[in-house]
Amino acid sequence: MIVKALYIVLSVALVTVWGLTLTGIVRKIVARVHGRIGPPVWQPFVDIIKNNAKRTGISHGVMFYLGPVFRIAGGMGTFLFIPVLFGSDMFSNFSFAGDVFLVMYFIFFGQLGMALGSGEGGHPYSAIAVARGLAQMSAFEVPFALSVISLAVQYDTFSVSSIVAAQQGSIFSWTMFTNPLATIAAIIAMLGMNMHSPFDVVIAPQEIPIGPPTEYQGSFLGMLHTNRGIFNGAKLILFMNLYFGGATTIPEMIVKTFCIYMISVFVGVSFPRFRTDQSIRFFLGIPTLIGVAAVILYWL
Amino acid sequence: MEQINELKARYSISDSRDQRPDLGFITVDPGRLAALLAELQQVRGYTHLSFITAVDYPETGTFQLTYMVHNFESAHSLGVRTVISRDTALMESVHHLWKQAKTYQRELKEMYGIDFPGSPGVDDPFILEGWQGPPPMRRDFDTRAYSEKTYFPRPGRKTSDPRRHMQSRLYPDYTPFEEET
Amino acid sequence: MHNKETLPNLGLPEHERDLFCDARPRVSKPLASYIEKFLNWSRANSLWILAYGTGCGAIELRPLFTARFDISRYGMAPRPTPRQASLLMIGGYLSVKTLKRVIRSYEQMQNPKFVIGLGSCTVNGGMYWDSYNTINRLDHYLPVDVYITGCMPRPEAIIAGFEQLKKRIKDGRAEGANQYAEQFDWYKANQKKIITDWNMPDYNW
Amino acid sequence: MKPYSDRGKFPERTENGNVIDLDSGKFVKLWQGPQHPGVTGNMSLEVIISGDEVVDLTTHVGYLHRAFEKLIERRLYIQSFPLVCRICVPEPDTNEYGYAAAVEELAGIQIPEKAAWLRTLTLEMSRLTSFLMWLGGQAGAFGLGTIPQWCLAHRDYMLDLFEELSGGRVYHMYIVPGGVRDDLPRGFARRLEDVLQKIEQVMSDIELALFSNAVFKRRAVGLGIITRDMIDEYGIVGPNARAAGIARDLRKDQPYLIYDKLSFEPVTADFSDAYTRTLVRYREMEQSIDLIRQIMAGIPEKGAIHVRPPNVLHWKIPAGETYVKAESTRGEYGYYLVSDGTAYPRRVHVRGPSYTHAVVLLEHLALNTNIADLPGLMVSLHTYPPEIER
Repeated sequence: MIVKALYIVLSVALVTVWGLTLTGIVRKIVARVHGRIGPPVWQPFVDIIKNNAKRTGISHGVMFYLGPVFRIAGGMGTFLFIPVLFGSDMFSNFSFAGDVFLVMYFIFFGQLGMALGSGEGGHPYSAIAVARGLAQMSAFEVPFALSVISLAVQYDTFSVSSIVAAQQGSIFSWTMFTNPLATIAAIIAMLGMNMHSPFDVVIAPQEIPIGPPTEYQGSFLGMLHTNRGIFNGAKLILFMNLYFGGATTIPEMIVKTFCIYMISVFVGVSFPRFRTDQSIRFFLGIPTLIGVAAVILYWL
Repeated sequence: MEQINELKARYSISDSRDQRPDLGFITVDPGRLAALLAELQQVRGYTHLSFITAVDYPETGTFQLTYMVHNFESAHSLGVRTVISRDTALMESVHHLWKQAKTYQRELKEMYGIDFPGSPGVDDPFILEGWQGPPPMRRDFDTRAYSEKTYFPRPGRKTSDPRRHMQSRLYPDYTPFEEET
Repeated sequence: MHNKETLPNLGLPEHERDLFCDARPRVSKPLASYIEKFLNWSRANSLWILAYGTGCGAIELRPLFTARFDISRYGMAPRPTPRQASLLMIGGYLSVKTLKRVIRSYEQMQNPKFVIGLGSCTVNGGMYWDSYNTINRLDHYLPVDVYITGCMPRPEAIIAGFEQLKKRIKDGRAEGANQYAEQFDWYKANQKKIITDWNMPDYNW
Repeated sequence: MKPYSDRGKFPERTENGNVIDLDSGKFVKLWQGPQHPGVTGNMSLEVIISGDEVVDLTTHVGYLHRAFEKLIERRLYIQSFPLVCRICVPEPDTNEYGYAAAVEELAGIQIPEKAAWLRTLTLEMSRLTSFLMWLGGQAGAFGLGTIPQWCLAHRDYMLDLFEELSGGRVYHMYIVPGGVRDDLPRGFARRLEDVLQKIEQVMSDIELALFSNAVFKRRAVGLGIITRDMIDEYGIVGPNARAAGIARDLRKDQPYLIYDKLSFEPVTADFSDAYTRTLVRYREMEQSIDLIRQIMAGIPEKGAIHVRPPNVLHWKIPAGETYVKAESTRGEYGYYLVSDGTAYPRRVHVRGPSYTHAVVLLEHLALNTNIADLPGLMVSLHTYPPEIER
């Protein structure tokens, strides 16, 4: 039991550091696209230290405190039920049969908690952003859920570990090749999930400055930033497990999650953002149809 | 400009002058101004209002209002001037002719204290906020004295009138000349 | 009714007074020196600038944020909300109307916070020294850490100013927020002298 | 989308706007700005929204009021030159030209041929500079962060040229009464051509990345439509009007300086929405590059660049009044100068196109738009607050 707890701590530390480093690397890459040098790779860590070093902070009530807590709980929850490395006892976390559903629930849990917390912040921009975020979230959940259902039908299991196990062998047994339609639907949903353009209207700094966390400062913000590392890492690992054959070693995990994240980043730097209504129409259009097709194809 | 000559008698235009081939100025009674502008806009093709502004003449106790209208067909601008009294600064509003006129009138009310009854929102503060002094663009308002009294001037700033400065540099023994204004 | 600890908030209407905080700003003591040194290092290397272009100085901030001068190299980034920002750049002259908003933005920032005055007009009024609507000395209204002179200061000068500010932060001298709390009454009196329609709380947290 | 006045839950529009009951819980009042990254310059919008839809908008200006017109009345004619260029920061040369030309007209000074060419050159260069920044802003307002970076970096090359020409990056004070301050530096033409080629290159990238971008089209097409009958009613000028198909360009209609010797046609389109306005301004950038090349080809090699005005410290301008206008990036930009025969101007009024674009026009166009489109709409009108309040 104690060994398991130590393993969990180790694996959370790994994903936090990797998630934040990935953020730093991405900033650097985006800066290169812009023609800039960009911030140092370790900048996210400095930012977190700086935010926690603020001497004063203001609160707007209990829910305001709990918002970041929910958020980080959502991030941790997502992460803790995903096996990071296939076949590794150390990085298997709490994976069990049926964890796909728990993970999907946790992905949205954090956002709901954040919605309550930032709503109590009382800033009108937070409220607008929360409305936008929840609307957009329920839209991109549809293709993602359809895609996961298609996988469940395909592999006849609800366990991430089993899905990964079924993809072992050659590269052509990855879901990416065995079920391309589900993969496409999920990747499009991931664009929405990662909040890069064109689906970043929730945090659009030109319209509603920074969105839900408008009122959060100091250590609250530090917590949200830490969560960004964990949650990003967790989501990417989930996608890697479900569609890209999982990973058996840490370097493989790093390379795969990096490549998956790059899809979001490259789409992000080359598109402006959709309005909320436009992005909802987008998600409920072709991606949903692709998802439905993926489900039907494997049902038959 | 022959168009203007037709209007001369009807609107008792007292003074008309060509500054450039594409720019003329006319002066009209305040009472006839709105009617003249309406005719210029709707019949004579002066459809574009460039600006409305005021010039302060405290010596004669008057404001000169200038309405610059432009005719795109003949590429001719016409400055329609009118003179109103400084004490009872009142003028007819032309916000029904051009949408942007109400903004200019709001500014004139705030900066010169010229009232345009009926103009929408003319009493709302436009640029200044919490201003308690006289209308600041009037010439008898001394901005420098106000600034020095209010805004903690940093000591050590040397301000020299350029003419006095050059004079003291070039002709140190010369007695300063009288201030020309 | 009010004692030394609370603020009267006389500018607010009676029924709104209990909606707003009436606490005075507090002085936050720095921690033990070695911890503070580390924290100051992190503060100096992660300066988030409040994206409030208050004057024509804002025009030179854009080349700074973008590819030509790229201050993100130094860990700086624009931040759209005052809650999260730590550096307020005053981009030149401040009209009375803007000063009111600037004070509000400044007070919403969290300690430690820094102020850079950009351009000669923040130092002594500069070109607008005799204008009835622009302030002459910024340091009478807000604690200024670094002044960068020029009209406009070049981006290189602004980067040099940032370096100066970083040095001050690392040395532990950039305690503007504490100074503001200590001399709160003096700053408030100066602010209220020119903002005659004070219709906000005396201190906006 | 149905106009809100047709919907049952909203009261009828009245003469003085809409009756909006903020206590009904159906509306939210938002302040956008002045501390808001999406608002151009330092101004603020008082927005009332219902859901995501703007039902009322009021513009508040005055945050940048420095009382230029008052200060100019206190300065000698020559002392005002450093002041006027600060009215419009991205494009100061139009101000310098307008003021200088007004002073020269009243004083009866004819500027030499070469000075006119050099003035036109700086005007076109500053037009290109200003448009580059604007194009970045337009893309940035819709969330495409890459293009502002490219645009601003290339704008800086132009600023380097300005620095070489005049010594100042942002404020040039190159145009002075009687001509211009200095001749072109040696090798300037070659360096200018290099920069123009760089800008052309980045512009072709931008054309690909922006104008054929599906998301940008979805956002910008149909946003903030200006119809033809609004043009005179609201006093719309410049690219905003030209995008609606009205070929009004002061450089063509009332040629000043040497614009009559250059060959160009006003850029027009037939439907003024945010997308077309972007396109029109993009074409005007190309036109500007072309004009700069024409000027560099035609500029006289030799000749005076400056006629000496009388001692500027005792310079009394004969009484009179005039209005000089020039086509800035936003449209008609003019200086109305009244002289009473003394050494100080009696009155200078600055007419900036944003005076109408950012106040009455924006207030009208913003109705029934989505709150997310507001920054994009505002940038697409190319508003610039300092010329409203001066």
